[in-house]
Amino acid sequence: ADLEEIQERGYMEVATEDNYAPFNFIENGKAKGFNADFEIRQSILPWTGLLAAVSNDQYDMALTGASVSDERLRVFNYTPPYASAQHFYIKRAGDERLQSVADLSGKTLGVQAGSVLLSRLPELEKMLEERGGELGEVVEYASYPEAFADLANGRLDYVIDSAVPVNTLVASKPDVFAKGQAVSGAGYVSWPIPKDSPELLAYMTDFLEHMKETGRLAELQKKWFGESFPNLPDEPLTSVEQFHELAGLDG
Amino acid sequence: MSEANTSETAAVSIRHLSKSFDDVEVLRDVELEVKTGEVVTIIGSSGSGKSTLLRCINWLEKPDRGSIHIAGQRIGVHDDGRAMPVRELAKVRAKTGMVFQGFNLWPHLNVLHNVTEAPIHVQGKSKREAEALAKALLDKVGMSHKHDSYPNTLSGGQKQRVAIARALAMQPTVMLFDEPTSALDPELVGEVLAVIKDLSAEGYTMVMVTHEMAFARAVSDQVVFLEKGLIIERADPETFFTTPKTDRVRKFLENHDTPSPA
Amino acid sequence: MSEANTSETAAVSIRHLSKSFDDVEVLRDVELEVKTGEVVTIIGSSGSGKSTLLRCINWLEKPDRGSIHIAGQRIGVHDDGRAMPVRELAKVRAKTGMVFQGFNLWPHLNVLHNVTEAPIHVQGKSKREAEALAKALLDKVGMSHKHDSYPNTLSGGQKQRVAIARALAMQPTVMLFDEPTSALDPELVGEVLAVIKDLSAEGYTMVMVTHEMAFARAVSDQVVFLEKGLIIERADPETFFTTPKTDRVRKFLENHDTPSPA
Amino acid sequence: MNASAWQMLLEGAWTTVWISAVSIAIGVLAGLVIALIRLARIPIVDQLLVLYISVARATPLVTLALFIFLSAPDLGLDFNRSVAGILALTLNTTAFNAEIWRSAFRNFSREQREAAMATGMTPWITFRRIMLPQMVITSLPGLINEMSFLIKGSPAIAVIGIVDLTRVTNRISAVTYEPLPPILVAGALYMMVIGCLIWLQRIFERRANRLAM
Amino acid sequence: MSNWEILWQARDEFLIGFWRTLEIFGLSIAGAFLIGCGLLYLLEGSRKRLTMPLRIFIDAMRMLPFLILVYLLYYGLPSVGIRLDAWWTGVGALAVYHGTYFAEIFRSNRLTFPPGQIEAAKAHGFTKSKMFFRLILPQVIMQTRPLLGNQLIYALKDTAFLVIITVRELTAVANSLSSTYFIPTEAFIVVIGFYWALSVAMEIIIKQCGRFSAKRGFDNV
Ligand SMILES: Nc1ncnc2c1ncn2[C@@H]1O[C@H](COP(=O)(O)OP(=O)(O)OP(=O)(O)O)[C@@H](O)[C@H]1O
Ligand SMILES: Nc1ncnc2c1ncn2[C@@H]1O[C@H](COP(=O)(O)OP(=O)(O)OP(=O)(O)O)[C@@H](O)[C@H]1O
Ligand SMILES: [Mg+2]
Ligand SMILES: [Mg+2]
Repeated sequence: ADLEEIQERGYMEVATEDNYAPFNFIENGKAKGFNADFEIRQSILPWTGLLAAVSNDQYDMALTGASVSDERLRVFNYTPPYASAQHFYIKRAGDERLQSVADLSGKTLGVQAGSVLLSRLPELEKMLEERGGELGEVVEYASYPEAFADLANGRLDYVIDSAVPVNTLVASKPDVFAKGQAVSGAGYVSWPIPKDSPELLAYMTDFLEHMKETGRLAELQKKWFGESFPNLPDEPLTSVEQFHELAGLDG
Repeated sequence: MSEANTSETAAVSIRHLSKSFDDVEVLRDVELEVKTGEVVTIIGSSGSGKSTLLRCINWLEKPDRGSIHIAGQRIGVHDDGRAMPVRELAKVRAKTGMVFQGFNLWPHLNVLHNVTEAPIHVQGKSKREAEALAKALLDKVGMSHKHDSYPNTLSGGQKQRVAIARALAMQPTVMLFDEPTSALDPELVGEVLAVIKDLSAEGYTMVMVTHEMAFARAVSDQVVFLEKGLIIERADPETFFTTPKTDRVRKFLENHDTPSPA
Repeated sequence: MSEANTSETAAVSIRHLSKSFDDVEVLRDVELEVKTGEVVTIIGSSGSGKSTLLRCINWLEKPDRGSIHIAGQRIGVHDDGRAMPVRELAKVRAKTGMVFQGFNLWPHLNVLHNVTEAPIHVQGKSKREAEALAKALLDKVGMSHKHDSYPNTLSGGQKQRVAIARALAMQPTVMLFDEPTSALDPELVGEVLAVIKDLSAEGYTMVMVTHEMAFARAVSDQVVFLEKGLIIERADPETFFTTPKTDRVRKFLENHDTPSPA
Repeated sequence: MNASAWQMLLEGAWTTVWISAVSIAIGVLAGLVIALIRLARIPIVDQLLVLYISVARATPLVTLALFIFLSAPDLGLDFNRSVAGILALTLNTTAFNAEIWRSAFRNFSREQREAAMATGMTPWITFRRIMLPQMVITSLPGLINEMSFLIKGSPAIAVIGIVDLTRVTNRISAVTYEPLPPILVAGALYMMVIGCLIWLQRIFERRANRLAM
Repeated sequence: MSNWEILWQARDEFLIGFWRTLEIFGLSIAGAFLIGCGLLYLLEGSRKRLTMPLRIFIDAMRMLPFLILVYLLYYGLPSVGIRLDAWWTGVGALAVYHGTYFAEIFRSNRLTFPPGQIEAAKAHGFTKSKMFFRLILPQVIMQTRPLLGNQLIYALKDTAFLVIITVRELTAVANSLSSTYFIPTEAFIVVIGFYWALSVAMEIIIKQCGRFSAKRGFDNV
């Protein structure tokens, strides 16, 4: 629904997740995380159905750590990014075989099914080919906790996830996991809003602008992501071309 | 209407009854009149249509042609050819009590409730009244000591006696028995026949299919012989068993009196 | 060992047989000797232990005491008291052919396969051999035209005749019949009794429980009367049926010759 | 796992239980009604029901739940997610239950029904007093089996955001990165709930002996 | 590009997913059937010492959700040093899980088996195994046909849970397509179509088998 309707209703219905730390998760029974500090009526949905539900107008927007991708831009506009989604690999702590991206050649990789990370694997593939290697077997998981479990027990050699969750994971289990190097170009995390709500997009863009100016955004980023991302674009993302240009894709 | 007149005096009056299954005529133009208090036995070889005739009487089987009156009231269809609505049919049916070869007690109810079920839920009797009647009837068939047993714990003869009490509990105009003893062990046959004999002595109107010739001879007022759906002989038992008119009956009786190897 | 000697000549030799169910003694010290070619009929009232005795002979029921030899070979236990291993027991059992009251045909096999099943899978006969034998036996019982029908399409009399052929197919030393006709309609009894009569004429050894007195009289060489697990009378049929020694048998025969209401 | 994790697990178990219970209750009754309607063999209606039963049985629950939740607005319906979840479970279980009831109808002894008619019972009284009490006992093993499948399949409704027992384990492991302990606890809780059903079935099995004549 | 066009372009993935579902389903129900028969044989006339643990095992399986069983096998066993391959874990778990269900279905039917037939077999000198394989098993299978049909449908639907252990079967393909392009409605309509076709095929086969047993009077349908 567009802004007018929302104002009439008096509240905004947003969809959010419950198991994607540190963007959204449940701790001690309460919704926590970066996004939860806004006061908005929210519904928690699993990732599988979340974007679909927003695209079907079940919700006004997805208040979640959604990475920007070509496919999603088909249906959604994005507010200006609030976090980087550059992709990193994670390995077992103490796995000496993996020192750099080149060592990933031929190793088994775990990634979430249907995620942006999967769709940007060609970048890693290119990097490996440039170094004379090749992409190993790719195993797709329904969600990340299982992928991490398999990394820990040795079924996988590495898992790819975006910067923010990687930081959180490694911080909470430093003796099990270790952060590797970047395996993609720039990426962004922001909130998707259906393409048929341009006014809502403008409204949310203003809102984020305001947050940035007051320094509140940086505060929240620091609190939840461990770093503030000062170099993110300021305009909303509305087309594939714009995204590619910003992220330096298409070389 | 002469038809209505005769049936008013009779407990059961069957006219021009015909019935086919898949083009096979099982009953052909059967006529039978059972007076109040009379015991009629139907005999005949297997497949001759005895069960079908009995089941037509209470409309478990729908005849193709003909009419059946029970205590003067027509069953199944109205005189103008309209089919009877189910409620009305159920009411006429309740005037007949049927006892089956396989007992067909309701296994989820105990003996007492098997007997009171229909009086309470069909006739709308009070529970107390129905139970008093049921106990009296169970006493009559010698089963009152088993009133709270479930059917699966009874012997065949006991089951059949409960089934008789159940049919009697509706206080029917006429009792119908379809080979009530043929599923019983030889030694249990006696107890059931004794109960039926008592009923005949008390003046109940009964129509019975049986293979027990000696018994048929002892209790019947009228014996009817069915062959391929036709009544080929009817007589009082004395005449029937001693001087049958047709060869067919003579042969049948020979086979049945002393079962012997072919 | 006199015991072994006598049993060698007899088809079945039963010595000091006793059997209890839950402290009730159902068979007490029963002795019975069946010579080759002999027909022995066991009669008695319901619950007297007839079926139990028959079922002990092929060890479907395990007796508490006593011994049973079939064609000279002991069944169930070895002489030194060791229980027989199942495979060996199955071999001795195969020397008896049993026909049950309820037919117990195997419903998933057609008539021919019911008869060939045991010869092929127990005796290890070739399929061709077993089928030739089966066809001959089905012919003998008048069922060869139905060889590819399934049991559910047969009448009771036909089922029982197939069951007899099935038992004969094992070419047993002795045939055991447990009330083979009591589950049949009166009109089907004849055809089964005719088959059994033929078998007796051909010299088969048979032990039979039956309620058909006239038949027992016609085919038996020896009649045995059981009462509460005891053999209280045994004689040739002529003597047994005309001049019974005990009152009990006399009363029993009166009840059974003409079934009448109690 | 800390105390709050346990509390979340118990709350999840409660959600699973009440949503399943409501769906089971509706599904058993609706199945019976459908079985009854199918007995009447009303032309088109019968074919439609056959189609429904066949499709509903084959459709995985996840698919059905998402489908209902996402397409409800298109149809102008406004479901809250519990209703959508219950609807998905009910649509699925009703189809199975309808088949169970129908086979109970078809296997019901014709003789007993005739005995009832012969005493003058109308078809409705016969159904209510004679058939239904026995059908409940004979179909119970099948119905309980289906109930246990419903409970076991209920994690599927998490996809529309219902926080059931399985979803809670995901939530816990997303923070602890240790999926195993909550899964073990959840497994035990499921076994307890379904164990109760199986125990119930055993009790009824004893009563069923009475019907074996 | 319309949603349907996206799906059409992904048709190869769908077919591969469908084929994998078929493979898993076929192998695992064949296994489940054998396990069911095996359990029935072990339960047949054995001593309590053997039947008790078997009954407990069967009941435990019936109480445990399949999803959790798979999860424990795949993610739980590595913690005790056993690492199974995803595909075989899936097939094995399905086979054992539904095998116990088959066993339970067979067992409850076996309880109502007419004792007379067993006696007749004994009287004809059958040994236990001959009796089981020639007489009991064929009849038990014919009589439980409708229940087995239901169980097959449950098993088919359980294959979808294998997504969780990274088996790329039909549902996994649809999930991944729908979360990449968020076109759940269309993707799932296709999936429902595939599953439905499979279960209709099964229903038809089961019905055909019904003729076989109806001839023997096992079925009054
Ligand atoms: N529902 C039915 N459908 C088709 N044919 C039937 C049906 N009921 C009975 N028949 C046929 O009608 C004929 C008469 O059957 P009926 O049961 O009346 O015989 P019966 O005289 O009672 O025989 P029995 O002494 O064996 O009980 C038989 O040939 C039978 O096969
Ligand atoms: N398996 C059993 N367990 C307990 N008691 C039994 C068992 N089998 C038979 N009996 C009892 O043993 C007695 C003899 O039974 P049996 O079947 O040998 O009698 P029968 O002479 O064959 O009677 P009928 O003519 O009724 O067949 C009966 O009292 C019966 O209740
Ligand atoms: Mg009849
Ligand atoms: Mg007996």
